[in-house]
Amino acid sequence: MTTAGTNRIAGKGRLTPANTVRFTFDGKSYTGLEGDTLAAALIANDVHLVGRSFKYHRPRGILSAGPEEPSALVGVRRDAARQTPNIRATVQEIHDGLDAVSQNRWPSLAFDIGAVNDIGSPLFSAGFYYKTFMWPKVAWKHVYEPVIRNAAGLGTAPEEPDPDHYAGRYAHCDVLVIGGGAAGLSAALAAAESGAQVILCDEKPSFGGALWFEEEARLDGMDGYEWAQQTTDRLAVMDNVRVLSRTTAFGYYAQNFVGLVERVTDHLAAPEADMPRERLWQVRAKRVIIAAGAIERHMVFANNDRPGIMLAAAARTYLNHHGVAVGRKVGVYTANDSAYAAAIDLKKAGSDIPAIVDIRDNPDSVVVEEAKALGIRVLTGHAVTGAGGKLRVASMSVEPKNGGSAEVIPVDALLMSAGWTPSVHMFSQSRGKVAWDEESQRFLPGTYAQDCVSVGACNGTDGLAETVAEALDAGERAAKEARAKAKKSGVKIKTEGGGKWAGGMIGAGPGAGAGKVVKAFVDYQNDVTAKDIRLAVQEGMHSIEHVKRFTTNGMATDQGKLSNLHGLAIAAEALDRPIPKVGLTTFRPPYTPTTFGAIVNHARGKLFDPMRCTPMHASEEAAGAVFEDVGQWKRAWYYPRPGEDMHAAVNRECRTVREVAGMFDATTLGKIEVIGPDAAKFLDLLYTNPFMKLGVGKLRYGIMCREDGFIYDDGVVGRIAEDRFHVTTTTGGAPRVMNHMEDYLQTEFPDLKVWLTSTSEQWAVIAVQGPKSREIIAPFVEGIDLSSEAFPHMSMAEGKVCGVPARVFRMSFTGEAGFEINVPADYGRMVWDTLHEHGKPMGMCLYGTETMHVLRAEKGYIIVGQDTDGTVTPHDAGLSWAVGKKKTDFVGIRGLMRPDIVAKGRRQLVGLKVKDGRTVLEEGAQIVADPKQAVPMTMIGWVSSSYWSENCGRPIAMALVEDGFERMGDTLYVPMPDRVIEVEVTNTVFFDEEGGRLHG
Amino acid sequence: MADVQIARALPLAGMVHGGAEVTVSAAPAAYRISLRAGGPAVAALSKALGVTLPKKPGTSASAGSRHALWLGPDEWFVFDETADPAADCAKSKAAHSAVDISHRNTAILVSGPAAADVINAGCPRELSLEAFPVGACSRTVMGKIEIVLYRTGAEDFRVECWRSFSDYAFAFLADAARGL
Amino acid sequence: MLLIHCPYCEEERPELEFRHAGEAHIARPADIASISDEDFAQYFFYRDNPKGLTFERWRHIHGCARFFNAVRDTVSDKFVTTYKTGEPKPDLAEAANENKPQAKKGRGSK
Amino acid sequence: MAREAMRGHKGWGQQWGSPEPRGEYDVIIIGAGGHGLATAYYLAKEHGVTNVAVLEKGWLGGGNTGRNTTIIRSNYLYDESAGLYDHAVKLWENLSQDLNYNVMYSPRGVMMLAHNVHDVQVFKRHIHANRLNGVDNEWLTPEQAKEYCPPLNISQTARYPVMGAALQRRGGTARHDAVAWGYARAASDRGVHIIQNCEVTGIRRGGNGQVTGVETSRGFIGAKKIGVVAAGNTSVVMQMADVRMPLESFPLQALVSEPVKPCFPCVVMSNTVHAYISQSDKGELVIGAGTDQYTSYSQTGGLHIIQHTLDAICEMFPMFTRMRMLRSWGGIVDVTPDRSPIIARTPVSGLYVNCGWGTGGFKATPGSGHVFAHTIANDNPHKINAGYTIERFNSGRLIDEAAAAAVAH
Repeated sequence: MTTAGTNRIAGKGRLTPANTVRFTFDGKSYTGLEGDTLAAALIANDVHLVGRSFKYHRPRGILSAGPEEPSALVGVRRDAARQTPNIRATVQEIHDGLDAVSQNRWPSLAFDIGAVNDIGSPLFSAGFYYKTFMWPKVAWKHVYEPVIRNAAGLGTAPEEPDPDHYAGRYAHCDVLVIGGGAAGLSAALAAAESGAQVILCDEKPSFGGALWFEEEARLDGMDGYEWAQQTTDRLAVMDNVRVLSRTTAFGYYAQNFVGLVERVTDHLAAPEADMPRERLWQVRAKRVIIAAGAIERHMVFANNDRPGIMLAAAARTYLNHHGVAVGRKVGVYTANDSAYAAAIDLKKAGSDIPAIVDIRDNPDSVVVEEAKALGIRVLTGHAVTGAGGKLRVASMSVEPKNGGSAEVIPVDALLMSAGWTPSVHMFSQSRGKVAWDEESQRFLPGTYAQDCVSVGACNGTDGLAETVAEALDAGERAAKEARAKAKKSGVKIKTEGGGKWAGGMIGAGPGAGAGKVVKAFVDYQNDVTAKDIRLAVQEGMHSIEHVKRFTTNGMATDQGKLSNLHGLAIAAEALDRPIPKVGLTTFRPPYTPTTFGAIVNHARGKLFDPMRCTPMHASEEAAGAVFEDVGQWKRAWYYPRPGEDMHAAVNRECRTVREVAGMFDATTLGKIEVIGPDAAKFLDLLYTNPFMKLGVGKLRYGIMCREDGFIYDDGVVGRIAEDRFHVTTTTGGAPRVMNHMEDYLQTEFPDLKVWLTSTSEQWAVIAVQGPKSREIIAPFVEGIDLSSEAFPHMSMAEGKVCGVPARVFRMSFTGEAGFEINVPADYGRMVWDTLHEHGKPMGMCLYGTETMHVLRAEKGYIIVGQDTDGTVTPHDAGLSWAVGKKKTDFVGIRGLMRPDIVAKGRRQLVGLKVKDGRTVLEEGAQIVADPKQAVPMTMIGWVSSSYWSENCGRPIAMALVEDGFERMGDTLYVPMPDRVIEVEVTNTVFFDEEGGRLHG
Repeated sequence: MADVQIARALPLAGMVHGGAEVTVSAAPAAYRISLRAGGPAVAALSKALGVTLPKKPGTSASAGSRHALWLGPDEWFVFDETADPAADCAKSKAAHSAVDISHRNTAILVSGPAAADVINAGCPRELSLEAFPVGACSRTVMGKIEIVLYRTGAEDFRVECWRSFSDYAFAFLADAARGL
Repeated sequence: MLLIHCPYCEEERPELEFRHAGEAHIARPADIASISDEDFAQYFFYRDNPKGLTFERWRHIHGCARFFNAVRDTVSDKFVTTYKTGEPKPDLAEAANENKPQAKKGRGSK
Repeated sequence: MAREAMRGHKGWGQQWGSPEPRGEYDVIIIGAGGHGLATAYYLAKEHGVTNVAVLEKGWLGGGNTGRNTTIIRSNYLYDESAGLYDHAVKLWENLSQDLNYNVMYSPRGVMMLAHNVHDVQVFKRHIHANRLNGVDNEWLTPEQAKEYCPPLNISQTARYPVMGAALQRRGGTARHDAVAWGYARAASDRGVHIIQNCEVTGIRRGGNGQVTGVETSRGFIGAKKIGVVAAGNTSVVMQMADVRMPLESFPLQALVSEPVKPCFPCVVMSNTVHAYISQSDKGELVIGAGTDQYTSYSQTGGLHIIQHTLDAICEMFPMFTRMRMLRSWGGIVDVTPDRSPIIARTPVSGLYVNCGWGTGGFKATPGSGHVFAHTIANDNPHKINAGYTIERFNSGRLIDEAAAAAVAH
C-alpha cells in the first residue's frame, strides 16, 4: 500500500484507499487520501520537516493534529490572488491540486541561511531587542530595524486583491454547543430532544473530537467515532438543530453573543463560483454549552523541537483516523497515562517502540501493564533530556530523572505527553474567571459571568461516562432554562472505555531546569525556551503578563495553547511563588486566527458603504458631471465640456449663472417636516433665530447651536401652515440634526405638541438660479404666481411643477433671483430633464457644488463645516443678526455667554482681498500680522474659503481672523513656503453688495 | 402649461434577482405615510383610514390593500398600493401628523425558503416564525442601513428603505443570496 | 454587541439598533440663561462616569426611535433595568437584587 | 550585550525593584503606565525629586500603554497641541539613548489620507499651521502616497478614492512595552519606588483640604503631593478626592494580524474611512479599531466595532482580506468634551491630574510626563501645558482638534 504514502498502514484508519488526492508541497507532488489533512498526508509520505521557526529559523516538523499547531505553518496557494500565509498543515485538508509551500526559509527548507540566528542565539535571548541596537542613533532606523523586520514575519502577505467571496449570517438559538466531541454531541442531543433550538459547531471536518483517536471508546455499543457520525446525522435532520462542521467558535462576546467562522471551500478542489470561502455566524444564544475539550501539552526538554517529535494523541489521530504511522521506531516520553495508548496502538500497527520513558516513579495504571505485556520497555522515573538529529529526530537521550548515566536510544519519531490542558478559552472569553485547581494542577472554570456552562474535558471532567452524563444533564438543563415548554429528552447513552485527562506535569523537565543552557522549547513558534523565561524573571518580570511580553511566550499564532501553562509554571518556580500568585491566564478573542474577509463578509466592494445618489444622478452623469463624495452622497461637482478642466468649467458655470441661469441639484440637503400646534415654539427653542412670527408662506434662514453656543448646523425654514414647517439642514447634518431635535423634543420639552418626520428623500430639489430663472421655470409651474410682487425673495408656495405636486421656494444661495423646486423624488429626474431641455437653448447651464461654493462665497454666505469648524459662534461668523435678541431661551443661549466666548481675541469671519489681484490663496493657509517673525510664528487666523471669482475678475477669500471685525482695511500676511502673500481685510460680500439681484 | 409626460421613476424599477431558494425583487409603487398621533387620536384615525392602527409593539394590521405597521408608541407606517392614506387622514380632525413619504421609501420583496436567512446576512434580529411571526414589523438595520422589515408570509418579507439606500439594499440582498 | 431591552418595544433588541446618548437624569436647567459658568459647565461637560452602576440614556434610533433610560454596570456591561423617559430613577438596591442572581461557580472554585 | 551573551545572561540585574512602600513620599503618582512612569522619571531627573512612589493596582504598563497601536505624530492643528505633541516627538527622538533602553522609536512616517474635498481643506490647514509652528507635515498627491506606501489602493473606483495625503516623516511607532519598561528602569535607577499590585482605594486630605496621602490595598501611604495618571480610571480615582471630572471612559479596541514578511512600510491613518494601520517589527499588522458607543470599564468591546474597522482595512488594502486576526483586545480611554487632555492642578491642594488623552495618549508619553513633572514640582504648569486646565470647560477656552477636523458639510 504505497500509493498514498509509504507510512500508510494497510487496514488502519477510516479513509478510503481508493480515494487518492494529488497535491504538492514545495513544488514536489505527493499523493494523499481524501480526508487527510496536509500534515497527515505529508507524514504518510514520510515528510516531517515542514517549516522554520520564527527567530532562530530552526527546522520544525508537525507537532499536533489540530488548530493548536505552532510549527507546521505553510503557505497555501490556489492561484496568484488566492495565497494564504500561515496555514496550519494540521487543519488544512488536502484536495486535488492543493499547492502548499514552506515559509520563513531561504533559499530552501532544508538549507536556510537564517538558521545562523540559531548559532548566534545567545545574543538573541528574551528581550534582547531592548538592550541593544541603540548606538549609533541612526543605526536603528537604517540598519538594525530593517534586518530584524526581514528576519521576522513567517509567511508572505498576499499581493493581489482577494477574489473570493465571504458571507455572514446572524443566528439565534436556545442552546449553542461549542465543540462536537462526546460531550458536545451528548449535550446537543439532550437539548435538541428536549425541544430546544440548537446550534452545534465543531472546528473539524467531522464530529467526534477525541473520538477521532480514542479507538477503545464505545458509545451505545458502537465504535466511538461511528457513534459520533450517527449522532451527527440524527441531529442534522432535526428541524430544530443546525449542525456546523469546519466551524470554529472564535469569540465569545457580551450577553451570549458568539462569533463562529465556517470554512466553506478551502477543502474543495473546485468550489462553485457562488460559494463563499468562509461564512461568519454571529450567534445570539440563550444558553451556551462549552464542550471544547482539552489540548495535550508537550514535554519541555532539550531540542524538543526536532521534526518527528510530536504529541502522543496526534500520533494516534494519524494512525487511527488517517491510517498513518508517524514512525517505524517510535520513542515515547510521558508524564501521564494517555501516551501509553499511542505506544500500544502503534505497536499493534507494526511500529517498533524502543521505550516508553515515564517521568513518574510508580505509574499505577492498567495501560502500563498492557504496554509491558506487548513487550514494550517502560522506563519509569526516567526523563528524556535531549533529542538527536537535525532535520528529523534520530535519537533520544534517556536518563534517570534524578541523575545517572544517559542512554541514547535511536528513534525516528518521538511522542510526548505532559498531560492535558482544559480548553477554558471560550469560558475565559465570556469573562468567566478561571480558578487554579491545585490538586490537578490546571485552570478550570471558576466563576461564571454569563449564561453558559462547561462540560467534559474543558471542565476538568475525567472519563467518558462522567463526561457524557454531565453533558446530557447540561443539555437538558439548558433547554429547560431557555424554553419554558422544554420536555424531557429521554436521551440515554451507554459508554465503555475512553481515556482520562487528569495527571501529568507542567514546567521544564529534567535537564532543562534552572541553570541548564539548553534549548528546551516552551513556545515553539516564537522560539521561547525555559531559559528565556527564567531570564525574564531574573530581570524583574514578576507578573506573567510581563514575562509573556518580555519573552513573547504565548504570543505566536497558536496564542499559547501549548505554552502558556508551561511558561507560567517555569516563572512560578523561578519566583518561588505559587502559580496563581504569578498570574491567572485570561484569553481574548479570537480562539484561532480568523480571516479578515470572514469578519468583513458582505461589506466589501460595492457593499463597503452605501453610495447615495439623487434621483437625477443618471441625467447628471449623462451631462458629463464629475462627482464628489460628500458623506455617503455622490454630488455633481462640476460639468466639464470637452477641452475644459475643472477651473475652466467652474468659471463658465459661475459666469452663466449670473448672466443667464443655472440649474443645480440640491436634493442632498436634509429636510424635516415639523408638525404640531407647538411647532413654531419648538423651532424657536432649537434655532438662535426667532420663529414665532414667521408668516405662513415665508422662509427664514436659521442657525442651530448646541448648548455650547457653537454653530451646529444651518438651513432654511419655511412655514407651510400655522402648525407645519419645512426645515432644511446641511447635507452632512441631516441625521444628527434630526437626532438633536428628537432629543430635545422627547426629553427636554416633552410637553410640546410637535412631531418630526424626515423628508430628506421624499423631495428631489432642483435649484434654478439666475436672471432668467423665472422665465425658465414659469411654463411648467401651475398654481403659483411667480412674480416678485406676489412671490418675493424668501417666500414659498405649494403648487404643481411639470404636473406634479411641488413646493417652490423663492430663495437663493447664489445671490441671484432663484427658485428651489421640491418635487416628490420619483419625479425628480423627469422635472430636471424637462427644465434642462427647456432652459438649455436659453443659455442655462447645469452647475455643480464647486460653482455653488464660489457663487455663495461671492456673496459671503457661509458653509457650515468649511467657514465654521465647531469652534465658531454665530457672532464669530458675523451672524449676530440671526440671534434673537429678545429671546429668553434657545439651545446655546448660555454657552454664548461664557467668558472666553465673549472675550476679545475671538476669530471672526472676514473677507480677504489679495493685494496682487491674481493669487488665489490656498484654503487652510494661515494668517499672520508679522511675516518676519521667527518660527514658531503667532498665527492670528486662517483662510476658510478661497476661489478665483470669474464674476469679480479677481480672487476672493474668507478667513477667520482674530478680532477680524476690528481689522477692516488692515494689511495681513499669508506666509507660504516660497513667499509671503499680502492681503487686505474686507467684509465678506464681494459681489452685488446691495443685494439688488436677489429681488430681480 | 407646457406639455409634459408625467412619469414616476422608481429607483429599482423592474429589478429581480432570482434563485431556487430566494427571490429578491423590487416592489411596485405605493402610497406611504408616516403617521404620528397621541393615544386619543388613534381611534379617529383608524376610522378615517379604514384600518385599526395596532397598539401592540411590532405588530401590523391590514385592510384590503392598506397596511398599518406599528413602528413606535406614537408612530405608524401606512402604505397602500391603490389609494392615498394621506387623503384619508386629512379628513380626520384629531391632532396628528401625517407626512407623505411615498417617494422617500422604496421597497424590496424577499421571498422563498431562504428569505429569512438572506435578510439575516445583515439583519441582527431573530426571524424565526416564533419570534417574528407573519404580520410582524419593525424598524431595524440591515448591513449598513436602516430598514423597515415587514413579514408578509412565512417565507415572504417586505424590506422598506430610503430611496438612496435602495441600491445598496438590493445589492446586499443579492450578495447574501449567493452560495447559501 | 449588547442586547438591550427597549421599554417601548417591550423586548430585547440588538445594540446595532440603538444609539448611546450619555449620562441620564441631567435635566437642562429651566433658567439656563441665568446659571453660573460653573453650573453650566457641570451641566454640559462634567460627568459622574462611574465604575459600577451608571444611569444612562439610549435612543432606539433604528427601532421605535424613542429615547429611554437604563441602569447598567459599567464593569460587566450588564443591564440592570431600562425604563421610559420621564420615569423616576429606579431604586437601585431593589433593581439590583432582582436582576442579580448569585454568580454561578464552576468546578474550579471549590 | 555580547559579554552578557557569553556569560549566559547571568549578569542582567532586575530592571526595576520591588520595594516595600515607605511611610511617606514627597510625591505619589497613581498609575504606572507610560505617562505615570515618565512623570516619575522626569521628577527625578529634571527636578531632583526622587522620594517618589508610583503606585499601580496591576502590573506596570498593563493599561493603555500595553494596549495601544503605538502611533506617534505631532502634526496637530492648534498651537497648544502642536506644542505639546512636538515636544514629545523631540523627546522620542533621543529617548532610547536617554533611557539607555531601546524603545524602538521608528520614524517610518505617518500618512493621513484625504478622501474628499473637506479632508483636503482640513489637511492643508494643518500643514500650513504645522509649517509655521515648525512641525514637519507635507502634502502628497495620491501617486506620491502610493509610492510611499505601495499597498495603498489609489484607484478612482474605490468607494472613497484617495485625493492626497498629509505625511509627517518624523511620525512613526515605538515599542510600547519598552517605553514602560525603559521609564520604569530609569526611574527606578534614580530612586523612584515602583510599587505594583498596590491599588489606591482612597485619597486622604488634611484639615486645610491639602492631600496627605493615599489609602491602598497595602495600607496608608503618606504623600505631600499626588499626581493622578490613571487614564480610563481617572474619574474613579478623582472621586476619592471628591472631584468630579469632565470625563467619560469608553472601550477602545485594537487588533493584530498574524505576522507576515514586511509588506507595509509606514503608518496609515484614514479618519474618513476609519482605518489605522502599521506593521510591527514582528510582522504583525497592527490595526486600531474605534471606541464602543457606551461608557465602560470592561476592557472589552463588541465584534461589530472590529468588523467596522476591518471593512475599512479591506477596502483600502484589498490584498489583506485573506490575512487573519490573531489577537484583539480592549482598553479604557478617558475622553474630555474637547478630546484634548487635562494636565493640571486641581481644586484640591497638592492634587494634580494628567488625563483625558482619549485614543491618542501614547504618542505624547514623554512630553506628557515631562510637563506634568514640571507642574507637580513647581505647583505651576510648564508653558507647554498652561492651556490644558480643567477650568477651560468653565470659561469656554477649549482645545478642540476634533471639532476643527470632523465637522462634515
